[in-house]
Amino acid sequence: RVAVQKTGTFAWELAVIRAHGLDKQANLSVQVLELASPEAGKIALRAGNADIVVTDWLWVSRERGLGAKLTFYPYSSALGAVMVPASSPIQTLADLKGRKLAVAGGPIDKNWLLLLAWLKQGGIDLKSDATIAYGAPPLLAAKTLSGEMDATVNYWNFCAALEAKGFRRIAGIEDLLPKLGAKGRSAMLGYVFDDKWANTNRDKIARFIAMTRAAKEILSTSDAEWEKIAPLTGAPDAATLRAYRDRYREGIPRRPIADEEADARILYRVLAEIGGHELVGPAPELDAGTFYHAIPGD
Amino acid sequence: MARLLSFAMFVAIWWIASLFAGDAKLPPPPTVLTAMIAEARSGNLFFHLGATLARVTLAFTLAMALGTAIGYLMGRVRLADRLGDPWLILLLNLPALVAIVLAYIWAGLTEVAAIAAIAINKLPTAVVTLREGARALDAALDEMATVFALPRWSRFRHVILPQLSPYIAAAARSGLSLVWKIVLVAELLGRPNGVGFEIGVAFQLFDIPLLLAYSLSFAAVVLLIETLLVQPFEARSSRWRPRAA
Amino acid sequence: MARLLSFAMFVAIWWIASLFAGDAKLPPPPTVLTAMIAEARSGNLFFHLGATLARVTLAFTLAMALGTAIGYLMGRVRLADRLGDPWLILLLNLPALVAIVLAYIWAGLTEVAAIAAIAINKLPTAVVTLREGARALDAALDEMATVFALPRWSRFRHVILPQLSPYIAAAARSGLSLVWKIVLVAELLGRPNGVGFEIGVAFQLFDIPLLLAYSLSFAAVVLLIETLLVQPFEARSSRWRPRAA
Amino acid sequence: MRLEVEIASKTFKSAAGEQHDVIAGVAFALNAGEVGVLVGPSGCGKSTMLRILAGLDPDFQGRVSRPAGARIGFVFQEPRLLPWRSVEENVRLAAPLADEPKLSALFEILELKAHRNHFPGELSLGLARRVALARAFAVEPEFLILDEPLASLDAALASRLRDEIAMLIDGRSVMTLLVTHDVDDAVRLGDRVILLSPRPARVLADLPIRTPRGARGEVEIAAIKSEIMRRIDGCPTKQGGS
Amino acid sequence: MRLEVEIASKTFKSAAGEQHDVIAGVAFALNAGEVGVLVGPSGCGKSTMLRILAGLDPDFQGRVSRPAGARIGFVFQEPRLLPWRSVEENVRLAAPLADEPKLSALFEILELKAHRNHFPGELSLGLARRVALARAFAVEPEFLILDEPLASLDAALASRLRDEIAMLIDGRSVMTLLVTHDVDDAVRLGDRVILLSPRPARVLADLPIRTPRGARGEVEIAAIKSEIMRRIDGCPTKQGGS
Ligand SMILES: Nc1ncnc2c1ncn2[C@@H]1O[C@H](COP(=O)(O)OP(=O)(O)OP(=O)(O)O)[C@@H](O)[C@H]1O
Ligand SMILES: Nc1ncnc2c1ncn2[C@@H]1O[C@H](COP(=O)(O)OP(=O)(O)OP(=O)(O)O)[C@@H](O)[C@H]1O
Ligand SMILES: [Mg+2]
Ligand SMILES: [Mg+2]
Repeated sequence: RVAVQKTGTFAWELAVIRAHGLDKQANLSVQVLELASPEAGKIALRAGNADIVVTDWLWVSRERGLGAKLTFYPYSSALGAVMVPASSPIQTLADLKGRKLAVAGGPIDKNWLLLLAWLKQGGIDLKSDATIAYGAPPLLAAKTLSGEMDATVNYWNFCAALEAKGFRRIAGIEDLLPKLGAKGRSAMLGYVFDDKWANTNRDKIARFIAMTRAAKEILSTSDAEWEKIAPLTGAPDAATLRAYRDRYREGIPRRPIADEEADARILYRVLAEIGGHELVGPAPELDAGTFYHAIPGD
Repeated sequence: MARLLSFAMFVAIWWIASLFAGDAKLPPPPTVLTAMIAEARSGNLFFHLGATLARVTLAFTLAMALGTAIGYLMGRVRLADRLGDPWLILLLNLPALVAIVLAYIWAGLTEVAAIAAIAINKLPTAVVTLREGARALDAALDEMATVFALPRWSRFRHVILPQLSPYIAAAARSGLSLVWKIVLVAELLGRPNGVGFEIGVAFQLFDIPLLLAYSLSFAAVVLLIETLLVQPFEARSSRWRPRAA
Repeated sequence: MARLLSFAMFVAIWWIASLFAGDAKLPPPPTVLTAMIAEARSGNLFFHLGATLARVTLAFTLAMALGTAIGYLMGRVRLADRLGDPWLILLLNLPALVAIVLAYIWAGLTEVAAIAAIAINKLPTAVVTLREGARALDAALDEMATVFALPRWSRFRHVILPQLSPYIAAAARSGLSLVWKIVLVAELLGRPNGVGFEIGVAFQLFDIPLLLAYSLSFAAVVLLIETLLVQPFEARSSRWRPRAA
Repeated sequence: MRLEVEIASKTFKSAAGEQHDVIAGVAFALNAGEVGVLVGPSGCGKSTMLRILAGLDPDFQGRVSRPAGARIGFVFQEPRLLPWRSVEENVRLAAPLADEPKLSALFEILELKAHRNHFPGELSLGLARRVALARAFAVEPEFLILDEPLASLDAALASRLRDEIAMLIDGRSVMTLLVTHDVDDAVRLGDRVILLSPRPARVLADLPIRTPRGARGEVEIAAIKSEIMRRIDGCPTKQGGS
Repeated sequence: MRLEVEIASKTFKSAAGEQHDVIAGVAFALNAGEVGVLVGPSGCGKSTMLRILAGLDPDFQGRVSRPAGARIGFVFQEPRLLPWRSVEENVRLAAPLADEPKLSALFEILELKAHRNHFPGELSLGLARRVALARAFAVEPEFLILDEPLASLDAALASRLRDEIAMLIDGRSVMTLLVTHDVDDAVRLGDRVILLSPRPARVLADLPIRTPRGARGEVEIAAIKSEIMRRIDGCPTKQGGS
């Protein structure tokens, strides 16, 4: 049983899986619970209505620290980006100083925190040096589009949509990671499930991961497949769909899980420092059991 | 007649405003109508509207029935009021989000949890309104009913209910609107269908015409119920009132 | 006394329930209290509570004042009722999300937009309640006021207001709760502070104790206002009522 | 069936916090078939006493033994009709057992035939009072309580109704308590006239009238009237005023 | 200052949809300082007429010329007090100009002194009516309308109040309209007695009484009374009943 956000990328993957009968090949019966908001998945997992949801390792580690034994397997390394209108005078991240900046997801959003950490290394404290508007991602995307905001830090799918409308990408958050100590693109999003459930369903999980890999493969090689799932993405035009496709492909995690975990450990420290206790909970370090290691071939 | 006129005025104002504001800020009526028709064609509109209406009906009925009973009790019995009041204020001021999240965590992402959470959100406002109604009951008529030994049911139906009816009407109307606001949150957070679900999707896609199409469809249903059922009934049951100019 | 008892009972039930349900499903009172104290220490609690209270106060006052006036008019003047009714039903059934999103789109991510959106959400429920109140006004007292040529203000204050007061009380209590529910959505969607903002953060982290800490703090503020201000005032102004047993 | 009343005291605490003594010792008894008339100055505590006797106010010092479970017909001082029910419904609700011929007869006597379908708000005060009378009679009461039943009616109608009441009481053994300000009514209807003092109410005199109602001549009536007038000391008779 | 009334017809449409003719042609005039008394059977349309004359009901056929802007004092048939204001506040609200000595005197006359701080719900009906009287007198009306002002009061008090009303009217040139069922009151207070038919109301007789109020002897009063009784045809006098 998996819970997905109806407009999320996971839903796209599942559509491909069904279209190609991958679930039958893997001998899995996938029950999909479609939900309408990102937080709904966490509720579904907590309430026991779903076995697998997609969210980030930050939350998993925090929950482990608080006693809920969840575990994580990489799903996507796609992160947000900083977007400005094409004609904007903003050229580099440092130019964001003194601007009106729309931050999607609020002050504990990982994109935002990573950006802050990066800029801090350059001696800029954006939190006090810019006018910041927190808010819901779609609303802020629209606000940036209408010109009310100078720039936005937003989730990658909204950025892709903006890009298709001619907006300029100042920087992808994933590009900032090396400077923060990570060795590569870290997959912050992943499949999350309960330890106990995982222990009893080892085989099922392995088959599930393999199945989704196959789907990712299809999506990364076949453009025709994108035409088929176009209605799901809500992309109003071909340009947006193309942007979605490219960003999605970039985000497919291809690194060994040990590397991912090592990077996560480093980034966690960075985030813990900047986000503080509120963000990471009682644990200053990434909880040891956060990553799921039982997949053959990692 | 006046209603039709008023409705026409509404559409006109909307249209003109959308011309001034631009499509992006406020889509004009035809755009929204197109979205509505498309959704209706595909059957989506009726499916989601139906799911939401079922939830609304259940939660509303539950909350009104319980709320009326508790509110009456608190209005009549001093002790009940004293004991219940802190709970009432707490419930009144419990954010919808919190109630819904807790309900889902406890009872799972089930229909029962959703309906219970919605009913719990609406309940205290019904209680508060009915409590005022019960406090304002006429003691003289009560004495009359006692002396003439009116049976319990007859007393409720003919002496008490008519006095409470304006309060019930107020609680029902504003309560329906509250239920409707909350069902959307509940559907957003943990139901795989319903208008709230669709509005959530439309919001994620920032599809304003779709957003409006669903919102207005629901309003239209309520408007229909009001015009065809509630208002004729109200007119009948308030015949006794001296007509105002 | 009864209030204290009731409050103690609430905490006890909560505690026992949390023991049964387990920490993850319902944190026990001390955990929430700890979270509350931590937030209070850091000053966050008061900052966000203050921001929200300011918004609530403004939006509430605006909506109540306007709602009372419009509701009174619609209850007294047949034509106003006929013309206004479809608009009222539409507004009543406009989802909070839609109103807030539209307000933010039109007026920008500003304080004004937030307060206007909240007020617009609350307005129709106040109108609906006050309309019932105005319809139930006593014509006999009205005639008395006319014959004795009571000045406008005196008539309003001494003849009309006391008759409307139970309806105003009901509209205010359930209205405050509605405003509070909606301010959270407004803050969640586009304000950089306030309890709703914090609840949004807590929700993203799925930090139930923090969620409850903020919710209960607000409820506590309202409880305090009720106990110290509203209820003594109500007791005074309803002295004339024959006391119930 | 017998009513025994011994109210030692009744006080009200007003909302302003003052204590008001309303009854300061009233004792009397009434047998089935008897009509007791309470006469006393306005505000002396008559209606309060009736409410106690009907069991509506348990908060007093003393003892009242009422016929248990007796059907009560009460004509309150104000009509107390349900504004949202028609005249006919108002009567039928209180007297679900009354049949159509009975109601017709009552409406005929009380001249209410044209108003059956009216709501109370569409009645004159006199009409509303008559509806209250119809309601009390329709229940075929064993204990009839009348608080100024004939006020607000024109002289002709009042006199006709007085005769009707007398007939009704004589026909069946109804225990009746009547409050009136009209000494004439009191003497013509009562078997026992109880005179009350100003607030707090005490019994000034308890005058039995031994001649049966039907047999009282004008001379005897005038004699009892002047006796009553004399007892209400210091009070100029209405006839002698101005 | 003069009141001229010419009501051709007044009909009510009841909620049940029936048409009720209430007034079918009433015309009379009243001069300043005069007391007009309306006498008619219960439900004939008297209160309706008073409401029209006070300007509360514009929906009728005919013409009423009232003194423009005259201060009106109206004692409604029911007290119509504000339940949420004390007795004193009820009076003061209607008569903001009345000063303390004046109010004291009024409360003294009406025996309301002990009840100044009571709420209307704590009054007996007779007391509430007296408050309504106090309110109407406190405004020092130029046009005084009294709808059965002395009902529900005991005989002694009623007779004292009747004298007070007479004094008040004679003292200043108040135009007064009085509705009463008590022929005695009518003859002792009125300058002109207007007898009305049963519903729909027509004027049966318009009897002027030319002797000034103070000078009327008992004999003359009795004569006018029997004249009135005779006019109300078919009506047995109250004295002669049973
Ligand atoms: N709103 C109304 N709708 C229909 N009929 C009405 C309405 N108000 C009064 N009536 C009718 O008008 C008639 C006259 O009423 P009105 O109150 O004037 O009588 P009245 O002469 O004052 O009688 P009373 O002596 O009993 O007070 C009554 O028959 C009553 O039923
Ligand atoms: N709820 C109350 N609180 C305080 N005082 C009250 C209350 N009810 C009645 N009283 C007082 O009790 C006294 C008696 O009232 P009651 O109604 O019994 O008088 P009554 O004899 O029926 O007079 P009337 O002939 O005017 O009807 C009055 O002085 C009144 O002010
Ligand atoms: Mg009384
Ligand atoms: Mg009348």
